[in-house]
Formats: sequence, structure tokens, C-alpha cells
Amino acid sequence: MDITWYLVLSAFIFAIGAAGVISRRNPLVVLLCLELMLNAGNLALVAFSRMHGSEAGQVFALIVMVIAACEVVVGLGIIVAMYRNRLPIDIDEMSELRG
Amino acid sequence: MTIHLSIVLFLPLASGLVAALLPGRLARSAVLAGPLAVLAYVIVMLFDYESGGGLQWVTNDEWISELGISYKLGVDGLNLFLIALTAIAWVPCTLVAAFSVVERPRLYFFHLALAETAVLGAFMAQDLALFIVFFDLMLVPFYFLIGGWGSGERVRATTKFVIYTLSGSLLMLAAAIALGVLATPDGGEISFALSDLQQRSIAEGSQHWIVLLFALAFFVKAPLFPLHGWVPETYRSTSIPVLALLSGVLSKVGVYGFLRIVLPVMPDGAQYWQELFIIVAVFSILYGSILAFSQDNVRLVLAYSSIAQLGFIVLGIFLFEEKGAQGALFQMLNHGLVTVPLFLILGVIAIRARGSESLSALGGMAFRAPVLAGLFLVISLATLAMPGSGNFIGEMLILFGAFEDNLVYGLVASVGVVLAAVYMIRLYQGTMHGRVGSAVESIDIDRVNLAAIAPLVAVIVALGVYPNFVIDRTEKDVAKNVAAAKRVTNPEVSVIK
Amino acid sequence: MSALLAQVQAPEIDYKELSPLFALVGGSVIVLMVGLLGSRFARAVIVPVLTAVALLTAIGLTIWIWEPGNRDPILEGALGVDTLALGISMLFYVAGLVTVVLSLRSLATEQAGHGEYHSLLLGSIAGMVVLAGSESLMTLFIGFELLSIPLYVLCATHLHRRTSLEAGLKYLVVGSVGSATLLYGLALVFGATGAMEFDAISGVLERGEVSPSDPLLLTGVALCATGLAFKASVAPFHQWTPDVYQGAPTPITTFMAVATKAAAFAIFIRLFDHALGWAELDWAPALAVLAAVTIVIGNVGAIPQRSVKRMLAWSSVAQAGYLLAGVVVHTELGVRATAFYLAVYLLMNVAAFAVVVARERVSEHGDDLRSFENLGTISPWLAWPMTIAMLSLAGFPATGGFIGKFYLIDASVAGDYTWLGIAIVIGSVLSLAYYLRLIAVMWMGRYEVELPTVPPRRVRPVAGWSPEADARAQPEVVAVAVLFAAATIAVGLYPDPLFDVARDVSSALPNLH
Amino acid sequence: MWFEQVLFFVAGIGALGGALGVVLLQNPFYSVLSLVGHLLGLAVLFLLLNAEFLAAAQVVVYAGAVMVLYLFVVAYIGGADVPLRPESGGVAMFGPLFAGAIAVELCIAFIASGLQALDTQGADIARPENADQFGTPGAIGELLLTDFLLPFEAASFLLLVAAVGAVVLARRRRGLEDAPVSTGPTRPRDEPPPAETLEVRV
Amino acid sequence: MSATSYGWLVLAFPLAGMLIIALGWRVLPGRLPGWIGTAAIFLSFLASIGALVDLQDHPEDERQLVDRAWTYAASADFSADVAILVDPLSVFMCLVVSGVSFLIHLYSVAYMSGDRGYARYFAYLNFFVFSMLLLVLAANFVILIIGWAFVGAASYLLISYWYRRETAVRAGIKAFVINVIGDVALVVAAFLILDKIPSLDFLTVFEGAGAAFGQNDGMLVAACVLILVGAFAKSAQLPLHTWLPDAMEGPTPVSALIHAATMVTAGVYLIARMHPLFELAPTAADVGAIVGCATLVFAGTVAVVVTDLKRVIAYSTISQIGYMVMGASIAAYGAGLFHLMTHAFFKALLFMGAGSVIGAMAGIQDMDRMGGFRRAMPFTFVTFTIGALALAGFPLTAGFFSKDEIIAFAINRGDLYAVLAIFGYIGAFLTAFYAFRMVFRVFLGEAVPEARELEGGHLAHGDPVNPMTGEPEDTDVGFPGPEHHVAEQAWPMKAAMGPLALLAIVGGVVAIPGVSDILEKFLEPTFEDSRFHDTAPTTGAEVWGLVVGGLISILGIGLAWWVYVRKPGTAARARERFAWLHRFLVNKWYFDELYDAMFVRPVATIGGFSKRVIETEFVQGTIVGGATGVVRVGSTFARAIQTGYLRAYALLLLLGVAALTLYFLLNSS
Repeated sequence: MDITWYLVLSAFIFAIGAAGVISRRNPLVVLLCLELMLNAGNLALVAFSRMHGSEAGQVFALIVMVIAACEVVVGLGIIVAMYRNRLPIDIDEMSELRG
Repeated sequence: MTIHLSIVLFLPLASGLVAALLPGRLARSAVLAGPLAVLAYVIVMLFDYESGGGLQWVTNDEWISELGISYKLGVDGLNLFLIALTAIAWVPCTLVAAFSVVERPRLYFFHLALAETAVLGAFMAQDLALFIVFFDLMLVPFYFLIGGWGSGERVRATTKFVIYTLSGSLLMLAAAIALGVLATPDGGEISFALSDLQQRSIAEGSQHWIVLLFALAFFVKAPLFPLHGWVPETYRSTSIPVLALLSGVLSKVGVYGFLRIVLPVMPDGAQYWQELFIIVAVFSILYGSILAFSQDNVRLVLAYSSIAQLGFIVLGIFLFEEKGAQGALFQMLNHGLVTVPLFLILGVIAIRARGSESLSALGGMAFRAPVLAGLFLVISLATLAMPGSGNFIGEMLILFGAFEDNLVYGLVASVGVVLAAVYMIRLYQGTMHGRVGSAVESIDIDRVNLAAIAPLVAVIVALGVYPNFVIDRTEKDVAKNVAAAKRVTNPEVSVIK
Repeated sequence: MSALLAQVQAPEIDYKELSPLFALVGGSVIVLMVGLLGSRFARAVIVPVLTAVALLTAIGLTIWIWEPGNRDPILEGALGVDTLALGISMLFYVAGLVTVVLSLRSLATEQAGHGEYHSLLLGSIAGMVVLAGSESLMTLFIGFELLSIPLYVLCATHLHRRTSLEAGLKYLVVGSVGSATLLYGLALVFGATGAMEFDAISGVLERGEVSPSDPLLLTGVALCATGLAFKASVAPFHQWTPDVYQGAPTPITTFMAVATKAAAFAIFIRLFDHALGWAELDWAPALAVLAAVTIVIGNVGAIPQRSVKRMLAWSSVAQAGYLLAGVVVHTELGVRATAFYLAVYLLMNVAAFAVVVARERVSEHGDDLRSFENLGTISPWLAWPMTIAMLSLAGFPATGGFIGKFYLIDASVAGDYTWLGIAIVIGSVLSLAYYLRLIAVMWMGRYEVELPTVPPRRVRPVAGWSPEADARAQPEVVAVAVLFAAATIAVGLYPDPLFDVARDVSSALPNLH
Repeated sequence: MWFEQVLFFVAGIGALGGALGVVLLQNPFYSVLSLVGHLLGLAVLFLLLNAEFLAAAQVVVYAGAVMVLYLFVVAYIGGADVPLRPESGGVAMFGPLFAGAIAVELCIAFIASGLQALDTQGADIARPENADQFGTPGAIGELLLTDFLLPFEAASFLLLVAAVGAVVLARRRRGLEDAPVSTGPTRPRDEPPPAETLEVRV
Repeated sequence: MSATSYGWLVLAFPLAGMLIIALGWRVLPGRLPGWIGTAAIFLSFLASIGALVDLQDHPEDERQLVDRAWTYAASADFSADVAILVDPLSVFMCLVVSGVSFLIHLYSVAYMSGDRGYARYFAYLNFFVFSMLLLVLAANFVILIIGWAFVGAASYLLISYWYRRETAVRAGIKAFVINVIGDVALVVAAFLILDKIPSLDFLTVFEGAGAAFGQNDGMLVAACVLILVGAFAKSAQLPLHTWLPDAMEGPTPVSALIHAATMVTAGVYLIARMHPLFELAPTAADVGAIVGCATLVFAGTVAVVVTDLKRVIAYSTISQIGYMVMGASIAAYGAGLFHLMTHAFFKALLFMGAGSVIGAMAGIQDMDRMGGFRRAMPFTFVTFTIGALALAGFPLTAGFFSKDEIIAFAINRGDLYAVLAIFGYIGAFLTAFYAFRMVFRVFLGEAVPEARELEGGHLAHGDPVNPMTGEPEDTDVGFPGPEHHVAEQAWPMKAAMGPLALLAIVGGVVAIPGVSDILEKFLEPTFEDSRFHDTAPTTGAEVWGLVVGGLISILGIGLAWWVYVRKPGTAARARERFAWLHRFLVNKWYFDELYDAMFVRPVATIGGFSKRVIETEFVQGTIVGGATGVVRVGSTFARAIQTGYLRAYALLLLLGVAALTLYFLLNSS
């Protein structure tokens, strides 16, 4: 299979993730969509590393996984804190700061 | 390399700082000491000055080498008398202020002193960037003085004033930097020193827009039609001593910039806009005069009259010819000298009319106030450029220059002279003569104001008797500064005499 | 096993040059541990002191290893410890110190726990240092995240306050979108050039192995630009800024305002002016437009604000626009101007925010304009620093802001971006509208100052009635305000030392014209 | 090589479907599960790209740890019963539009790019017998300890920081009980702070 | 002492007097200011005599002495010194001015006694004399213009001397503005000359004129016309005459001094001074002649109908100056100046008489209210009649010789000028008529109450009212305070009127055709360069002229006698018969209304318009409002997209990404 195929695939995953971030109101799902976007990046990285035959890309992807995990943790932490404060778990409700 | 100018420059600020720290009574004397010392210093300079001797008492130090900004001060015919004007004007205004301000006096004194330093700096600066620094710095104290101690819609007024002026001068900043950069030869060090800028030349094309931006800044400051939007509100709500300075001295900084910077450094650009600017100036003369005598508020009469006066000055400058420029420079001095006492007198009058400042409510005050009336009369006559006053010589030179350039402009401008007579006499009669206005009580001028105004009147008369004292000292440098522009306008004439 | 290890020749690690980083990381861990101690004293006093010590050590070490000129990155080309990195990281340290002082008695520290709070702070600073010095795409990304993730948490540390959590969540989500975009962009750049290290990338471009205008590369550049622009809050990626700045605890806002921006621009300079320098013709115009848009949006956005924090946030957007101009021109002068302005920007914003902290702790109006009325008479020691800060931000002479703008315009004009210089000027004019208003409120408040018309659904003042309100104005806060205001003036009058630093900083980058 | 191609398409479709599922499924619980599916698909693709170690890590760390964490939280706050009002119009409508635009632009970039390598299977990655093969744990590990030491260390530090952050946010602390009472579900709070679960992994 | 030092003295005394009075107003007691002022003028009169004597010692061709004090202003080719020119012409003027002024000061000492502005009055008066002398002694255009403007200012101050009278104030500003127009005209003229001849000094200019300008050179004509405008403004010639009648608001002695004897004749002096230029520009000279002629007729007609005593004299002044201007313009310089001198005598005399009558009438100036003062104030009656005779040009009085010499000269120039001469005779007839209209209506007929009261030996008292509007006066300012009616009793008034009466009779001896030509000879050094110098009419012709003139004046007097004494009521009947004509004349040919419609109104309208529309709509509205408006729109936009919805932010971010990527893709190759 040509590398391009993988890349196109990653592009679409990226787009789906982005669309999800915009259209979902449940912060948990939004976090999942962010994961999607990062994974798209990973796929591209791995594909390119295969293309160039250098493992740098793969290492990068590995690091990205860690980072993704961290984001998730913090994100979930905030959601939990919101929940603890009896705040509705709904992104559109979080719009007091504006203007 | 002398330190004199630096001393003169920072004396007021120092005194202001001291005043800000001293208790009330002492503060008053302290803040008076600064301007007085400056005045004394400047008077010595006036007589010590060697006319035609180029820049004198030059101070030239590196300030910000990285940006090519040097701390370069100097005095020549062009700014000698403007510095003198500043020194002269600040004393009476500080005096009046010192005895009239009640709330937060120390802060007031500090700003007043800072303002003097800034203005002096703008006049002394021989480095474009330094000039702009002081030019903008000026606004800070005045912002506070108007907003903090004015009357009526003071905050709105001061905000408008500062934004208006600064939008002009920031554009000028950009233009100035562009000038400095474009003028720098390849591999050369960037420098804003005027002497360097005059040597280096920049492409005519870029001169055009640079000059335009400069002009914007200066016209707003002057002010000239149609950039005088800030004038009415500011004049209405500024306290008298500050207003006197604002209208008498600050308005000169801009037009001075034309003579000092634009003409010598960017003659082509200046020449490109000459026609337009002359028309603007002439129109301002008419417009200002006409509005001046359709106003009822005495402050606004003077406000618009100074628009007309500055129209004359700009006209004189953009004739690119010795007589006109000389007249303009002389007129800057004269206008300052008459405007300051005029406003102080208006302050006196307002007090005697229970604060009323509308001509319809004033009148007939002369009766028990002959001294006030007399002083006011002399100043009014000088303001309308009565022959025998310095103002007359100034305007005559400008007119002569204008006629040489184009008879029509000259004639239109002369109409302005007649109109000036109308509104000034109207102002004088409206306050001093006629039926006694309601709420007017006729009491003669008080000591403080007399002490402030009388010397100014003496100076005015003196200039009327011997105007050549000024012209003789300024002539050569004026000629030098218009030379380039004149050469551009009519190449066949060889200029410097 | 041993055989395997034998094959692995470990990279030589230059501990000297890494020392500041160690100071921070070590400090972070130690602080975390000390924070777990039982005694209130240990938590409330020792922890901040240790943090400060860590930062001061870092400063000292930075000065120790300071050495101008272009130098090879260490750790297999991962990290550059050149004057650019060091110079900018100085700003982080100072900002960190200020934050420590400002949050001494802040409620955020209480709720987050002193140890955690400070260790997160140090962690974020470490991330900034890595980011500022990153010489490879991977380092860039890890630094980027290491800087962001603690900040997400810190924004939310007012756990009782809804707006604080909101700020945290917004920052997290939008930020993650930003970093995902950045990641994809990095991936594309890697794909196009096949290299991770900036030197290698610029080498590839220089040798023309990949045309600088290859679609793949440029798309990558676009995505990277987006990610970084987001961090630097450049329009149209600025929208998180006002909300987050307003929602976060003010000390953290201060930190974000000055440090994050500095980090973002450091990497902007590295990536664009160094790695992608050879593609200048492709990216410079686009960034220039972004800069202009940012300047306008930021300023007009600030005009109708009543909340001072929010107003400063918008103004920081505008400042980002000014700074970007220095990057766009892609000249040594531009880099210098940017670095210089970053420093000045730190000084004046810290002064301003310190005053906000002091006010919102005592006034029931929180950070609303109303709580600054007559400050000039109530407490001049706060009013003057604020005034100076505002004047400096507005670019009045005799303040650092003037010199900074002068420098930036100078750079733009010299780089044939005169119109960008004009844009900067116009921006400053617009900015007068709100800076002067604040000054008027402080000094002329007794008289009618036209406060902006209250928005239809009005933003509740962030602090004020908030728990912070019961605290009293603290001397250390005032001290910070005065100190930095004085510094602003000092720089305005005698900027030469700062210029020398800026020159060193710019000397770190090769192939600038 | 038809086998490889079939595998690509199967995995690709799996990944895509998983992704779509995440976005489209209303119940966050199912979203999580479909993300797991997506991850598995990706893992396969990684294998096809000679990234064995990465594929393994993907399955273990992601599909294992992170998703479990997710499920915990979802269960904890009951994401399911968050009232999902119909998506507010404009934004939700434009979202997919711009996302699609970006996807198209990226594809154009890939196709229009001048790099020949894109249309190949990738560079030759054959290595001598005794050396670690491309993408094997040994090779990656070696890289992590040599070329990419800094990112590696930084990442570990980042994990620590993130853990601290999670603690800060989610730790139960006195004072929360008297937090401003807003309409919200009141339920027993009995959960291990999620942070620890992750800290163990590091 | 040399003539020039005398000249400086002439200037110095009044100036000193002015300063002493002005600065010492608080300390000087009672009438002392008046006496100081009078003394100053007297000294300067003596100085003028000194100058005269000294000048006569010089040989004929060295009687034009210039003395520079200091450089006034010098820039580029513009250069002017403070310098005086002492030559027969200026000395002649000095004598007339200081002489008449002295007498009028003397008169004022009594007349103004009890006015609360006593000191102010004499300060003004001295200042005026100083300015007038500066004007006549000026050696270059700049100094000339300065003096020119100073006298204008002085006249302004004295017109609105009673500054709480609205009418006085209005009259003042009118006079001032018209005078300024004159000044500006002079400035422009000065430029036009400087442009060709690089100097402002009279003598240099006159020498260079011939070389620089051709005959009737356009520029020169323009310059001369402008000079004429200046002269007209000052001398109240058409169309700039309207201010003079209103100037009667000032105290009567002021009217006598400034608005009859001296200042208003400055125009004549100016034309005479500039004769070398005018002779190069005959066209301009003709303009002067025609305007002068028209003015003299016009003013005559108005004077016939006006009933305000002072204004009758004012219009007669305008008309008499018309003669002088005509004379000077047709190169009858000697004659013109001769008439200037005699006119100064008898017109001052007339005003003084009028003053004492008005005093007796308690401030009323309307002739309809007067009558029969013959017995009440005989001295005034006699002197006033003498003045009237001289004005009417009754044979052998001073006016007789001077006026007719001008006409004779005109006839002698022939063609066009002959026509002017005819009009001159018509004017003479009118003059004779209205002169005696005054005499008969004021002094003859039966005595009005005030007159009888005066015969009773004490003055009439009435509450002071403004003679124009009739509104009560604000006596704070002084006149007409109750104790002000001094009529003719105070000796200084008699002492002033006596000599003038004498001069009005015998003043003619200095130039009686065929008998004496002292004046001619004396002025010769100034005018010998004139082309018409030797074309003076023959004695025979002049004698004929005198005869005709005498007859005409007698006719006029006779008619007046017929109308007002023989058949009283004729006037009323005539008035009914020619009502329209009367209205036209009483309204002074509607000049004021015309100017109001032509200049005042339009300017006021423009002012109002720009105040209401341009300022608000354009300057504030478009420029300021426009800018702020744009900004406001921008900020509302920035605010509007800041919805606070996270997903909206993400959307914008995505949009940004898409746009940016698109841009880069388009740029890529």
C-alpha cells in the first residue's frame, strides 16, 4: 500500500475528530474527539517514519500517546471537579465568561 | 558642548518634583522658582546669543545608540524665541495657578512643571526622535491638567484632546522612523539627528507620504481646519492658566516642526503638498475668523481666532520664502505673547461675572476697572495685528510673502486681517463696553493677575516698538531653513544670502 | 542484556548547560514533597520560599552559562541552550517569581494545596524553558504540552468558583484542539523534510532537496502556525484569551499573560526564523496579515470592557499582534525588537496585574473599573504604577513601551513592512480609548467618566465578593507593582542594557539577514 | 501483496468507523467503546507500517488503561443521563463543513506534493540480521535512551505533573460539601481519585 | 537745533503728555490732566514753528530732510526704519494739526470739565495728536501705516468714549472696521510698490518710480487706487463715508478735532504726499477726482435735509473733503492743502459753536427743537456765523479763496475736469444753503425755552438722554452729567473760538490770487517735481472764478434766508411736495442699509451656517463621529463573536485553520 493511503486515512480521522469537538456538548465525548485528532497525528507520524525509514516518527508517536493520556487525565479531573461543584456536565452551560 | 540647555530643560521638572514633596505654601514658592529661574536663564541667553552663529550651546550625547537616537539640544534663531516664549509664558500661568488651585495643588504643580520641561525639550531638540519624545510627552501632563482640574465635561474633553493629538503624532512617529530608516545609506548607522538627516536624502516618492503624516500631526496640534474637532470641548473645559499655555505655547510646537524638520529635511515632499497646505491655511484663516465672531462664549472666540492665526503662520511657512517664514516665526512668538494674557484676562473677567463666560451676559465692565480695561485694550489691539504691534510686522511679512507667491492668497488672507479686527473689537466691547451685563460687577484687576499680565503687556509693547530685536536674531537661520525648499520650488534662484 | 547495553552508546549529557532545567524539575519535586508536610508553616511559608529559591538558582545558573553566539544544540540536537533560549527563559523565571509573590496569600494556593500549586508552576516553567530551547519537532511538542497542561490545572484552581473551572475547561479543550493541530502540522513538516532537528530541516530547505513551496510542507507550516498562534493568542485563534484570563486566579493570569506569550514567541522565532527561514517568502505575508488583524481585533475588543482583567487580556491580544510584526520581518533586527518588547511587556503587565490583584482583594467590585475609582487619592502607591503601566502600554514616551514600539516599527520599516508599522501605530491610537479611560477613572473618577455601556448579559466581576475579597491589600503586592512600574520607566529612560541582551539573543540565530 | 491490502482496508474501515461512532453515538459509554474499536484498528495499521512496539503500546496503554479510566469516570458521573438537547443549529451545522474542508485540503496537499516517496511503500528498511529490526522494541528503546532522551525524560516528568494536576482537581477536600448548591445530581461519592490509577502505569 | 530734531520734539511732546496722563490718572488732581495735555500740544506747536523756521533757512532744494532713529524691521528685501521726513508739506501739516489741536484742547479743558473720564479723555486726545503727527512726519510706508492705524484707533476710542451708549459702541466698531479696511488697502499698495522698487522709503520710491513704472502702469494704477481706498476710508469719501456721521457720538470737541479738522483730512495729505505716483498713474488720479466730486455733491444733498445739528456739520465735512480730494487729485495740491487749512479753521469753529449750543440745549442736538439763541449766546452767534460764512465761501472769507481756487484749477485743466468744476459749483450752492439753514434755524426765529432760560442767566437742565435713541443715559460714565452744560461761559472756550474765528476770516491771505502766494512758494519744494506745477491758472481766470463762486454762495445764502426767515414753512411744504426725495435724502441714500445687506448679513449668515452645519455635521459628525463609529462597530463585532460558547471558539479556530491552509495551498507550487 502506498503511504498516501495512510495519510488520507489520517486526514479523515483528524477531520472527524475536529467535527466532533465542534458538535458534541458532552465534555467527555469532546475529550474523546481530541484523542481522535491526536491519533490522526500519530498515524501520519508513523506513516511518514515508514516512508523515510527513520524510527523518529514512531518515537514521536509514542511520546504523543503519553501526552494524550495526560490531557485526558487533566480533562477528566476538571470534569470531576465540575461535577463535585454540582455544575452541569454540559459544555454549552459553561458560557458565563463572554463578551 | 555645554550643559546650559540641560539645566534649563530640567529645572522646571526638578522644581516640580520638589514642589510635589513640600507642604502647601512652600510648594507654591518652589514651583514658582523653577519657571522664574528658567526665565532668568533664558533672558541671559537672549542677549548672549550671537545672531547668525548657527547652533549654540549645543549638547550632543548618545542616548539610545541602538535606535540612533541622540540627546542633542541646541539653540539657533529658529527656536531661540520660542524657548523664550515658553519661559515667559510659564511664569504668569504658574503664578495665577499657584494662587487659584485649591484641590491637590502639589500634583497640579508637578504636572505644570513637567509640561514646561516637555515643551522646552520639544523646542530645543535637535534630534527628530527626541523631538517626538517630548512632543508626545507633552500630552501626559496636559491630559491630567485638563481632566483633573478642568470644568464641565473635562474628562470627555481631555480624552478627546489626547486621542486626537496622539493619533496625529503617532502617525508622525511611524513616518519619522520610516524617514530615519530610509535615509540610512547601506551599511550606514541609523541616525535621527537632524543634521545627519539633512545630509542624507530620501527618495521623493517616500517624502510625499512622510510629509503628509507629519503635516497631519502638526495640523491637529495647531489646529487647522478641518482637524480642529477637539478644540471646542477642550477650550470650554480647561482651566484658564492651562488653557493659556495650551493655546499660547503648545500650538506653536507643531508649526515649529514644519520649519525645523519638514522644510529642510524633506523639501521635495513639502513642495509636493505646498499648494494644498496653503489652501488649507488660507481657508482656516477665513473659517476661523468667521466662526470667531459668531461665537458667544468668550473662550471659543479666542479658540477660533487662534485657528485663524495659525492659518496665517502655516501660510507664511509654506510660501518657502524668507519673508513669509520670518513672518511666520515672528508671528508664533507674537501670538503666544498675546494669547497667554488674553486668557488670563478672560479668567479675571469670568470671576467678576460670577463665572459667566458668554458675551451676552457680559459688558460694561470697564467703568471701575480702568487698569483691566487698559491692559485688555492693548492686548486686543495687538491681537488684531494693529500696526505698531509686533503682530502687525509678522502678518505684514507673511502677507508680503503671500502676495509674491500668489496675489489671490494674499488678498484672501488680508480679508482675514479685517475680520480679525471685527471679532477682537467685538470681544473687547462685549466685555468692557456697552450696557452693564447682568451679574457683572466692575472691580479692577487683582494684584496677582496684575503681576502676571502687566509684564506680558510690557513685552508686547516693547516688541511693537523694536521688532527688529527678534527679526535680526532669527533672520539668518530662517533663511537657512527655507533655503532647500525654496531651491526646490524655483531652482533658478540661488538662496542663502 | 549487558551486550545490548554495550551496543547502546549513551549520549554525552552536558549537565552544565542543563543545570537550570534541573533546578526547575528538582525544585518542582522537592516542593511537591515539602507540600505534603503537615505543618501549616511548612506549606504556607517554606514552599513558596523553596520555589523562589529554585527560580533564583535557575536565574543564577542561566547567567553562569550565558554565552552569546550561535551554538550547536545539545542532547543529539534536541535542545538549544543558546542566548535566545536563555534570554527568554529569564522572563519565565521573573514571571514565576512574581507569581509566587502575588499568590502568597491567594486563595488558589490554599485550595490547590501549596505544594501542588507551586510544583505545577515550576513544571510549567520547565515546559517553557524546553519549548523556548527546543531544536527539534519532538522537543517542541513535548515542551508545548509540558507548558500547557499545568496551566490548564492552575486556571481551574479556584475550585469553588464556577468561572475558574470554566476557564480551565475552555483552556483545556480549545488548547488541545490547538495542540492537535500543531501535532499534525509537525507531522507534515517531518513528512515533507524527513528530519526532526531544526538545523536539519533548514539544511534540507537550503539545499533545495524539498522545494520550500511544496504543498505538503506548506500545509504543515500552516498547521504549525495555527498551533503557535493559538498559544500566542493571535487572532483568529485568540478567543480563549479573554475568557481564560478573566476566569483564572489573577496571579495565574499574570503568569500566563507574560510567560506563555514569551514562550510562544520564542518558539515562533525558532521555528519560523530558523527552521523554516528559507520558506520565508511563503509564510511571511500570511503572518503579516494575521498580525494586522490581531492588532485591530485586540484593541477594538478591549474598548468596551469593564472588567480590567478582561481588558488587559484583550490588550495582550493586541500586543501579540505587535510582537508578531517582529517575527514576520525575519531579520535580526526583528528578533531583537521582539525580544526587547517581550521584556518590556513583562514589566508593564506585571505592574498592571499586581495592582489588579491588590484591588480585587479589597474592593467589592472585584476587577471591575468601578473598584479603581479615585485610586489616585485613595492609594497613590497603587495608582501610580497602574498609570505608568497604562501609559507604557499605550506607548507614551519616557516609558519602556515607547521604546519597544519604536523598535518594532523600526524593524518593520527596515524589513519592508512599513504598512505593518502603520498598523502598529493605528493600534496604539485605538488602545488609547481604554488605557486612558482607566487612568481617568483613577485620577478623575470623581467626575463623569463614561464607563462602557453594560453588556446585555453582563459579566459578573470575577473576584470581588469572591473569597479573595476578605483578604487585605498586601505590602508585597504593592511592592511588586511599584518595582515593576519603576523598571518600566527606567527602561524607557535608559534601555541600553536591555538592548545588549536583545542583541545577544538575536545573535543565537544563524542565517538571518 | 493482496493480503496486506485487504488488511489495510479492514483496519482502515474499522478505524474510521470507530471514529465516526465516537462522534455520532449519543451515549458517551458507547462512544468510549467505539473509540476502543478505533484504537484497535489503528494498532493494526501501525503493524502494517512496521511499528510493532507502537501497536503494542497502543493496545495496552490506550485500549487498556486510558479507556478504563474513561469508563470509570463515565460511570462515576453517569454521562449517559446528561440531557442532550438537540444540537444548537449553526455551530453544529458548520462544524462538519469546515472539518470536511480541512480534510479535503489535507488530501490535496498529499496528492499535489512533489515528494515521490509518498507514492511508494516507503524506504527500504532492511537491516543486518543481528541488529534490531525497524520498529522493534529494542530499536525504539535504544532511540529513547539515545537520540530522544530529552523527550523521553520530559514525557515522564509530564506524567508526574499531570498526576499532580489530577490530584489537585479531583482530590476530595474539606469545604466542598458546603459548595454552592446548584441543581445537580446528589449521589454518594466513592471513587479512587483517577490520577493514581495512571501513576501506577508510569 | 536742526529741523529734524524739532520734528522729533513735535512727536515727543504729545507722547509724553499721553504717558504722563495715562499713568498718572490716579494721582493727577482736578483739571490738571487737561492742562498737561494742552501744554504738551502747545509745546509741540512751538516745535513745529521751530521746524518751520529752521527749514526756511535751508536752500530751496534741500528742504526734504530725513532722519532715521532705529531700524524697525528688516527681513530680506523688506526693510523699514523708524524715520521722519521733514519737508514743507509735513511741516505745514504739523502746524495745522498742532495749532488746531491746541485750541481744541483748550476748549475741551472747559467743555469736558466734570466729565468723569476727564483724564482718560485727554490721554486719548494726546495720543491722537501724537499719531496724527506721526502720520504726517512718516518717512516710509511702514511708519505711515502705523500712524494711519493709530489715528484710527484713537478715533475709535474717542467715538465710543461714552462706552455705555450702545449707539456710541456701535459707531465705534463701525469706524474702526472701515479704518482697518483702509489700513489693509495701504498695506497691499505698499507691497505692490515694494515689489517693483525694493524700498519703502518715500523719497527713494518717488525717485525710482519713474524708472520702475511706465505711464499708467497697471500695477502702479492698482497701487494708487488702493492708496485712494485708504484715503477714502480715512476721509469718509464714497463709498466708505458711512462711519463719519455716526462718529458724532463722540464728545463735540472730538468731532471738531478728529472728525473735522485733522484726521479726516489725512486722506488729502496722503494723496498730496503720493503725488509723484499719482502723476504717473493719471487714471487713478481721475478716479480720485471723480469720487471726490461725487462725494461733495452727495454729502451736500444729505446735509440739506438732516436735522441733527452735528450731523449736518458732519456731512458738510464730508462734502468739503470731497473738494480737497478732488483738488489734490487734479494736481491742485496747493489749493487742496489750502482748503484743508481753511476748512480746519472754520469747521472746528462751527463744531465748537454747535458744542456750546448743544450744551445750552442740555444735550439735545435736533435743530427742530432749537431757535432764537441769537440773544442768549451772542458770542457763539457771531463766531458760528463767521464759520458759516467761511464755509459758504462768502466773498473774502478764507473758504472763499480756497474752495474757488480748486474749482478754478479744475476749469483750467479743461474737458472732463470742467464738468467736475460745474458740480463743484452746485456743491458750493448747496453748501451755502445748508450752512445758513443752520444759522437761521438755530439763532434766529423766536427763542425756545432753553434759550430764554439761558437769557435768564442759568442753564437749562434736562435728564440726560441719548440724542439718537432717546433712551436715558447711564451717567456713570460721565457726559452728559447734569453739571455739564457749560454753554459758552467758560473762558477757555471763548479763548479757543476767538482765534479760530479770526483765522476763518483772514486765513485766506496766505494765497489770494494776484495778491499773495506765500503758501504756493512755501510748498514748492515738495511739489516742484509735479508736471502741473507751472500750469497753474492765470490770475485773470482765477478772479473770474472767484466772482462766480461769490455769486453762487450769496445766492445760496439768499435762498436759505428766503426759506427759513422770509417765508417760514416753505421747507415743510417742499418736504410734502417731494416726500420721496426727502425720504431718500434723509436716509442718506440708503447706504447703511445697502452695506448691511451686502456684507454684514451675508457674513453673519455664513457664520451661523458654519457654526450650525459645518462644525456639527462635518467636523464633529463626519470626521470625529465617523472614526468613533467605525471603532464602535468593530468592537461590537469583536464582542459579538465572543459568545462564550466553547464550541463556537473551536469553530472559529477550525475556520482559521481552513483559511490559513487554503492560503498556503494556493501559494504552493
